[in-house]
Amino acid sequence: MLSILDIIWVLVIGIIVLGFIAVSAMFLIWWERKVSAHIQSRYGPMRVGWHGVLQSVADAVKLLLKENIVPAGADKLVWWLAPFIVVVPSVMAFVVIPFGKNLIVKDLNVGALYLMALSSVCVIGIFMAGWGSNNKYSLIGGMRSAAQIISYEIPLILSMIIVSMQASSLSMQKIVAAQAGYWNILHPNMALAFIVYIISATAEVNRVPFDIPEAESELVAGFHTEYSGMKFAMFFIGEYTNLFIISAIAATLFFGGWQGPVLPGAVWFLIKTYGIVFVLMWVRWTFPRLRVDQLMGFAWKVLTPVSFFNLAVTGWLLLK
Amino acid sequence: MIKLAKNFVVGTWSLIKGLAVTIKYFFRPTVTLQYPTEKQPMSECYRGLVGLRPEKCIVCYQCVKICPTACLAITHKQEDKKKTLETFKYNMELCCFCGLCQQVCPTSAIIMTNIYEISVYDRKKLDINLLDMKKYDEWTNTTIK
Amino acid sequence: MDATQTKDIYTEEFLINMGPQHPSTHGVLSLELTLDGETIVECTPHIGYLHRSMEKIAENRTYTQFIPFTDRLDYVASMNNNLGYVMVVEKLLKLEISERAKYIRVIIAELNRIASHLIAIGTFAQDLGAFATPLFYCFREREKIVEIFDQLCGNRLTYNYMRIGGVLTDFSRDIEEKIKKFIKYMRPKVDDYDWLLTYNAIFLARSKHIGVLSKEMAVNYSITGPNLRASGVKWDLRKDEPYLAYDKFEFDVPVGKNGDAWDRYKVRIEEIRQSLRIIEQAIEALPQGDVAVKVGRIHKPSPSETYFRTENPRGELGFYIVSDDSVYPYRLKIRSPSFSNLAVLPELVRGLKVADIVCVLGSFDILMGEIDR
Amino acid sequence: MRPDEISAAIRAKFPQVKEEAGTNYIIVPKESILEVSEYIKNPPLSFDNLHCITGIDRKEKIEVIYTLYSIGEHYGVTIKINLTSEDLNIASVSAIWKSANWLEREVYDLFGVIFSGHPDLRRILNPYDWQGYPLRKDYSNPQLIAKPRL
Repeated sequence: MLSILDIIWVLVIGIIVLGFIAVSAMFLIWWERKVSAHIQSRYGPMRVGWHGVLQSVADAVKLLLKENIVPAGADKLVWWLAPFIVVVPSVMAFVVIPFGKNLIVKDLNVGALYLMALSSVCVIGIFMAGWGSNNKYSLIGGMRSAAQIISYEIPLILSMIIVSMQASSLSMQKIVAAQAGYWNILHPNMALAFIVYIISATAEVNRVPFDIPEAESELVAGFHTEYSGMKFAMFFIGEYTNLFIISAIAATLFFGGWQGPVLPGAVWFLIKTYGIVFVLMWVRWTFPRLRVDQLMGFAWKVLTPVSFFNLAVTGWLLLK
Repeated sequence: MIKLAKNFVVGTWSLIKGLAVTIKYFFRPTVTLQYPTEKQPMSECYRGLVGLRPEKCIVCYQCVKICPTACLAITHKQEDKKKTLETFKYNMELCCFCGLCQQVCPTSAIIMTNIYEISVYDRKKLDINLLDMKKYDEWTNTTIK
Repeated sequence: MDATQTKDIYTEEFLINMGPQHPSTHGVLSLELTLDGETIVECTPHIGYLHRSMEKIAENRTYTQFIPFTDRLDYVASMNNNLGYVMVVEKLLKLEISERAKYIRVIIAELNRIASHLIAIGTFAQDLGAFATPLFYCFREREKIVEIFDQLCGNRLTYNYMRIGGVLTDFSRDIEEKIKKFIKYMRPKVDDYDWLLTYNAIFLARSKHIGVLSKEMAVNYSITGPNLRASGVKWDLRKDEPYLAYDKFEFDVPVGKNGDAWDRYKVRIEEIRQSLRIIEQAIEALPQGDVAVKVGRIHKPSPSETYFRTENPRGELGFYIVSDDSVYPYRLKIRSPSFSNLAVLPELVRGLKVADIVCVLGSFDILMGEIDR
Repeated sequence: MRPDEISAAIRAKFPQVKEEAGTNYIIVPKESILEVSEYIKNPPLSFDNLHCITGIDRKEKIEVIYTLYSIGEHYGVTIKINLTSEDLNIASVSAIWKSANWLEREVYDLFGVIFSGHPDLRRILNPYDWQGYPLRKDYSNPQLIAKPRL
């Protein structure tokens, strides 16, 4: 039986998590704009607040006030549901992310598995958006996204499994605890797993060089071409929340999570996560995009064999 | 197999080189200007809107004849031998800022000002009489502070 | 769906309209694509959205009045258009210009060639998905050139600098210094592009062996400029039919091997280096003298017709000019390079992916202002 | 080869071809454009590059001018064809030089010269439903801006 206290507890946690997501997504949007601007010898947002920190807030207000345009001939239900299906899994993923020693919503004993399951739900939303828009560019974008995410799921999961094998647990806190003093990234096989993970995760969240579902120069904006106002903002928030999550998972699985000297755990965790986010942004603003067939070829011909090989080696190392 | 390994190494190295270039510029100072507050200095011979010094005009119609887009139109009063300007219409909607009128003017009555912020809400504002140069003050005031 | 369709797999070709408003059609080009999945079956370009009938306008303007209009043909390389036009009029009038004016024209034309190639490289990288970064770098470098032009003639895009019989203004000491400084500034930047793009593994994977244009096909389609040279034809008007003072400078004509998108890009990078060499030599050897021959503003050539072509950044820009007894040209035909370069597109992209059509189009560096005229 | 030698070589092969007085332009009767093109495309002359096709409205006639170059041999030739305004049909050379495809479409669009045998003769610069041929001298449109006064 749920007591009143439990319900209040759930509500408080929910508000904290949602608040954190909103703030973090806005911060990441601003930060990405700043990083890209400085890479390109520009200033980026400078007007709203100190160096434009409140720019994302202004944009959010603008998007909230915008008219919501439904394209003629759209599949209404699918079209309306799509942004929620993109956002909700990324919010749900926060449940198992350990921010500190006791700073975790719920340390599920299937934590890693739960994350793997959630990461593939997002594709349904993107495909729904592509289909529901009744736009050919969106449809191509949705199709590409489905193909891409299904391909990259396999190396992603395999590289996460390697970490679980090492820690002999799927629980995120136990994985962190297993890295006490010696981070996973320092093992050669784990380093390889990290590289595979970060590449597939970049593909999973549709970022350059794997941003073919929304390929700006080919498909205008891909699956979210027809979205405007708050629906577009939800795709945006979903994208940046996912970016945070994949970096957080990488920090947890390979960089020792919240562990670190002197500073409190949460601070270490955020430093590591934002460090990885910065690398992803740096990569995004440097490289061109791959083509669809090259992308699939890379997943199936390179990443999947490499992760299977890595899995076998890790198993052998553990049994030895 | 060796070739494949070599390709892999070369490819990875090329990607790292690309990253090196972008991070190099990340720490370099920026080159852009904060436009409405900071403005680029215009060169001395900048060709902005056409301006007129009516006291110098001798009504020779050279500028009207040379204008490729026919954006200038003059009417004058003839008082025995002396011509005086009546109107000097300038349609900046048509003007292509080529500077030919300034070049042909024998008395330098026509000048190219350095006003370049010329967007307006009303098209009629673009067709003006240059004898009333005070209009230009309005243009310079419309910029965002 | 009836039974027969569910039994056999029923597929249908897919028609999409790319443009006239699309991020990577470089203006208002409209491509009607028939797709089979993501593979292009048929591509039909529709042009003319920017048609201003420049040739009709030319018939209603005097020879001097038309110079500003040539700025609007290829608005990325206005100086080169100005040059092509005034050279054909000078040929018609049999006018000889001073040595200093020739050198100044060479320097200006080469500077603008660099500016134009920078935009070509930047937008090509943008088309391949290197989002904005190379483009911004290119614009940063282009800005230096534009500043020089601004100081020289007072405008930043449509210069109207060349005059029949010379140029508008002479170089000041300051401008000479600026150009020399620019050469020093530009050289390491081109190496940066090599690091960032040219040999980048992803860039190579995207552009190598895409849109291969063979030598014979390129000549047959009358492709000119860097696109022709990328196919391995060593043909550059500056070398083969030297005009102005080009025969006095030492420079190489870069050629490609395969004629693919990467070669077209690479030729442009190399041409920037060669242009810098030409400018360096020209500014050192700049002779003294007048910059303009005194001619009237209204020209009245004897009835004749003439054709002249110059090497523009995008290819060979030709003017066929027919004069009669009046002060207006009787007919002015503009042979624009991009027009011919675009004509080959449908043949090249057949069988490629949607992502590749953007790559091929970007590598050709077309400009709609010049195609539609 | 100098321009006069090229002209002489072509005239030796085709007696119906004439040379324009004062220039080295070659005037080809419109019936023989295809055979002349076929001949000059291949060696020994090898004009492999059809650079430009120009139309000129001379009021009583329409001239079509082909500007040709040889990339390998570094020379060029200009061929002129005179069409009377009653009969504006001419054989298309787009099978010989591919570049003729769009260039001929342009001349068709602006002058109304009909290139028979062209694979895809549509308007190119003007909208597909445009009336009239804008570069003809008798073309008039109320939207045209008048000549500037001199």
